[in-house]
Amino acid sequence: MKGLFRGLGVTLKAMTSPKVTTSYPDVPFEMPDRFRGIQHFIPELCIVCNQCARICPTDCITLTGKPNPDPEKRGKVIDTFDINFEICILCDLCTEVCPTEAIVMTNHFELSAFSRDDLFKDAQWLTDNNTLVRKDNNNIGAPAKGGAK
Amino acid sequence: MGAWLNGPMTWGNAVVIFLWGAVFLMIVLGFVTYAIYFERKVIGWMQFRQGPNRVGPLGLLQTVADIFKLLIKEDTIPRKADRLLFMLAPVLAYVPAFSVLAVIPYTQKLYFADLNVGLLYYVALSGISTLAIVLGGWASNNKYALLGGMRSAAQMISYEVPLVISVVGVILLSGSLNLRDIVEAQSGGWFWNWNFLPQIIGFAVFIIAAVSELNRTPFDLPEAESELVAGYHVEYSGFRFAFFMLTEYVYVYAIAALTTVLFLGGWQAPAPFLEFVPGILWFLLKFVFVVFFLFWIRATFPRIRVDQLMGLGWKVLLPVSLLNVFLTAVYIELFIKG
Amino acid sequence: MIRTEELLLNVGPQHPSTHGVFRIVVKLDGEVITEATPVMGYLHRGTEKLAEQLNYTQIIPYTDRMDYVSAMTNNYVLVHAVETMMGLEVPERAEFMRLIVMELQRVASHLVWWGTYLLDIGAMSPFLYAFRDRETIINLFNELCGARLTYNYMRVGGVKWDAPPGWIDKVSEFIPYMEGKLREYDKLVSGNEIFLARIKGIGKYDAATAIDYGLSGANLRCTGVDWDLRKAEPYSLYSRFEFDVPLGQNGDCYDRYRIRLEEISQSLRILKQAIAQFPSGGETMGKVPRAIRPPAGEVYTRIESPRGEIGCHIVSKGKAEPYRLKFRRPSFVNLQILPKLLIGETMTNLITILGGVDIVVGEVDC
Amino acid sequence: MSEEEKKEPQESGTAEAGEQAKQKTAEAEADPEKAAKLKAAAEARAARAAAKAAAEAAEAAEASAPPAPSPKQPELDAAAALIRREVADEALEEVYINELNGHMPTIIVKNDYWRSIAELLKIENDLTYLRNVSGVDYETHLEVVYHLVSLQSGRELTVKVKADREKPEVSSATPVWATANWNEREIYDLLGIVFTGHPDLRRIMMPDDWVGHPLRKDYEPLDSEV
Repeated sequence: MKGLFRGLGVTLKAMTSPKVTTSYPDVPFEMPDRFRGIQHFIPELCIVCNQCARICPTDCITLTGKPNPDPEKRGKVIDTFDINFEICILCDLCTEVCPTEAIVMTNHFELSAFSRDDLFKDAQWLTDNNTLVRKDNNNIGAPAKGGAK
Repeated sequence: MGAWLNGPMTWGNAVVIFLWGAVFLMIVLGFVTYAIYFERKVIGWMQFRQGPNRVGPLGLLQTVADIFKLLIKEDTIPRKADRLLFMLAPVLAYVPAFSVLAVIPYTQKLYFADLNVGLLYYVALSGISTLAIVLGGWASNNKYALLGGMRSAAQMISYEVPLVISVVGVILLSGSLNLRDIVEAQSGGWFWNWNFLPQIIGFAVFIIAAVSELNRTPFDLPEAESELVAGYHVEYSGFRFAFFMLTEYVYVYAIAALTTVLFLGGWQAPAPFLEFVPGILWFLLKFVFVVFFLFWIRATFPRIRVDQLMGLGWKVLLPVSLLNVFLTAVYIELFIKG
Repeated sequence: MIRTEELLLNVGPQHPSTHGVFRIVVKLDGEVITEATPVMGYLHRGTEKLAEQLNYTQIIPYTDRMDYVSAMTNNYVLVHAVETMMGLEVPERAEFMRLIVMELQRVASHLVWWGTYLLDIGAMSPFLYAFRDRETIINLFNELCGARLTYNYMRVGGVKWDAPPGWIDKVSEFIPYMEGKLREYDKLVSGNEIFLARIKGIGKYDAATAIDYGLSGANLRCTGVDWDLRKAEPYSLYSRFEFDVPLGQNGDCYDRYRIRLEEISQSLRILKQAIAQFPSGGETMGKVPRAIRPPAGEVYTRIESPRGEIGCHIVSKGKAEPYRLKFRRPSFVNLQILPKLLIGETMTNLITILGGVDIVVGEVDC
Repeated sequence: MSEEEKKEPQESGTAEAGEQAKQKTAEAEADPEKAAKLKAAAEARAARAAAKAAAEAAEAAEASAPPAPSPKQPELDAAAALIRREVADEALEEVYINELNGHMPTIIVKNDYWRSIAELLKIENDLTYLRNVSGVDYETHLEVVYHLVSLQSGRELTVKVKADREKPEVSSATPVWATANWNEREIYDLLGIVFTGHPDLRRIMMPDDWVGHPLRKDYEPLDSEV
């Protein structure tokens, strides 16, 4: 019988102790800086090297580049950049291999939508998602600066 | 209340009594709603969380919302179910639960029925609910419900017996089955001449058997979520399911009131100098304490296994309650009659 | 003579206490089980087939989703396999980070098991207590690698992130807090006579059957067999820390329960020593060739996950993708003893034994 | 040359092209600086070439010297000798040490002797713990790999059994180690290797009416879009 009463004592003490639950929908749940939320895309930095599309385990990034409009610069500029958030698992490999940190994670994680095609985010939407951007981006997978040896 | 009952049964009296009945039904429904809310809050606090606080101020309308949801929800009847029995089971469960409350005296003057076989009436009627649970389990044509129904039949029967015998000690002491007389017998100022001290064994057996009678943890075998998914009311939905929940909580009301009356001295004050406080407040205080104790157990204890349940019922509680009756008889013979 | 007929009952795949999408078809005679055949494959995502087209960095997020309750140990077994194949040298600091993170993961995984096991047996509160304490560990992981459950934290040759400032102190603060909470759990439940009556002497088997059925983890050690890969075949830095391996005597649910709780305090002990010897400097990523191509050949590495021995068998043909990748999943192997244990048990014991084996269906179906 | 390498030079080409373009515009005042940069690049290239040459020389030397005998070699020879003596001389197809895996002793056995070898290993060498069974599809043939370990001595052994692709047939190890039961059922389900003597060989992962064995290399997926 002693074990039963000791158990009752613990729950009674718990009744008066401070609560631990958060009221999430009313009070926003703030995530630490390194949290892997929805990506934020910066078109100017992108050099269309296709690394992110190739490293993505679920192939959910589709991007197309177009030749650079002003004549004297060479290389490509990004034209369309889409992430299909139906299958994106937010694994942060794309930001890891991006040499110019054109794609960065933010702290947002609310992704629920009423229809599937809302989850197909285009470059414009990703660029606007610029609040709570992650600062401590460590892209160890990217080739060292100044081109690969 | 007594005047109308003893008076001639004219049409006027009948309407008044019916109205009193309706008012009491409202009070009981009010109790049930706020017992569910209070239970969820208390168990929440014991688990470091808030408990319902979104619907209405402080979550007070939470249970009202639940009941409203159950009302407007479509209550389906499984195609192959036995329609008549399926519909009869919830009614058969709720009617005895509510009719049993007629017998409980609240204060000297406030009581509904003054039966001289009050306790016997209570025990007899509460047996019918077991029937309803088995009926519900069988009629919903679902394996899990059948298993739940079987288990609850075994549990109820094996705990009805020690419940009744543990109360025999109290009857011997107070000399009558009428609940008002039992409370009268416990008067005498101090709380130690309430029944729970001289009848401590009977009180312990009564509490255990009562918790098992209510199908509450640690004896909630019939609707054991983890094994039988939801026990006998797995196929019920909508208002029929509400009836089963109503039955459970009306029985919590009945058992708590019965414990207060039988063992904790009804409206008696614990000490003579506290006599000025009206009886109804003491009744409510003890009543709320017993209800809180039931919620407290539910938050802490795991579930007992079926065979252990049977073993405890027959091999432990029954002999102990018989011993208690024997001891009370010896005590009365030696000290009071001698 | 009354002709009784056996009742065929489907426990699962959608059932509150089968820890995921797992189904047991049970033949019942009254309440006694005469025959139990588990049915699985509802959560089979074909990770091994997918892995054949992904290079090693891309497989790591898939390993998180196998045993989703202890993702770190899955990451480690894959990364460890590739490192042994390529003979890579992992820097000291990265190895320390891996060890701290794996031991924290063991504590978190055992807490999930403890909470759900008590819930299966009927007590509602312990589940909330366990998840309240696990939340501190989850927040630590969230600060470290940005996710609460699927960490994707380890890379071939090291770890992705170094500990943020102040993280190590938070871990060392967590240890005494958790030890206090363990005592509270004991007071709440371990002495509870109803609980002890529910798990003592249930699901018993002896050492020979355990070895024959290839059980591992607490399921093996509860029969007294001293086989913990951290001690028997030390990997990472486990040989530097001293901790003891709890053993049971009679191989029933109660021993498994006690061993897992004891393992939590042992993990806390390892964490204390690891933080004491934590190197101040050093980088977290070893020298890794640009494209990871393990030499042609075959390797089988295994580590001690909270559920038992998790192994990773890689056959490589020198290309960036594995030719064949097979995971030895402890939950899948530990589950084989279930049908044998369930004969003659009642329905309620089925849930107690299944909870005692501690399976995660994501790992069973892989 | 895999697609990646083709990618890099072209990509580093663009990065270098970017640099040269910058240099061209800053041509006028940066003459000495450009010369210095060219000289530095030349030196770096020379240093790299020298390092590569030295590495090749070291490798050549090491390959020619006989590989040091692995610590587990005597263990392997003892096991092989035991099997040749007890079971049959030609039972073992191949016996070698797998250096990659911490010098794991590995033997490849013929299928018809496999059951007796299994019983022998379990009793004589005390290899009571079958730790892992994996099926591998080598396109030319199928193969089942058994990893064994002895809990007392900690000694390990890997046993491989080959089976041809059309009618894969391997005698089951379930009577010897009960843990092989589900592992072999999974291999049967995903690779299609029939295990003779297995108590109930049914599919374990796939639905029972599934056609084909998904882990085979030549298995075309149901919906090709995956």
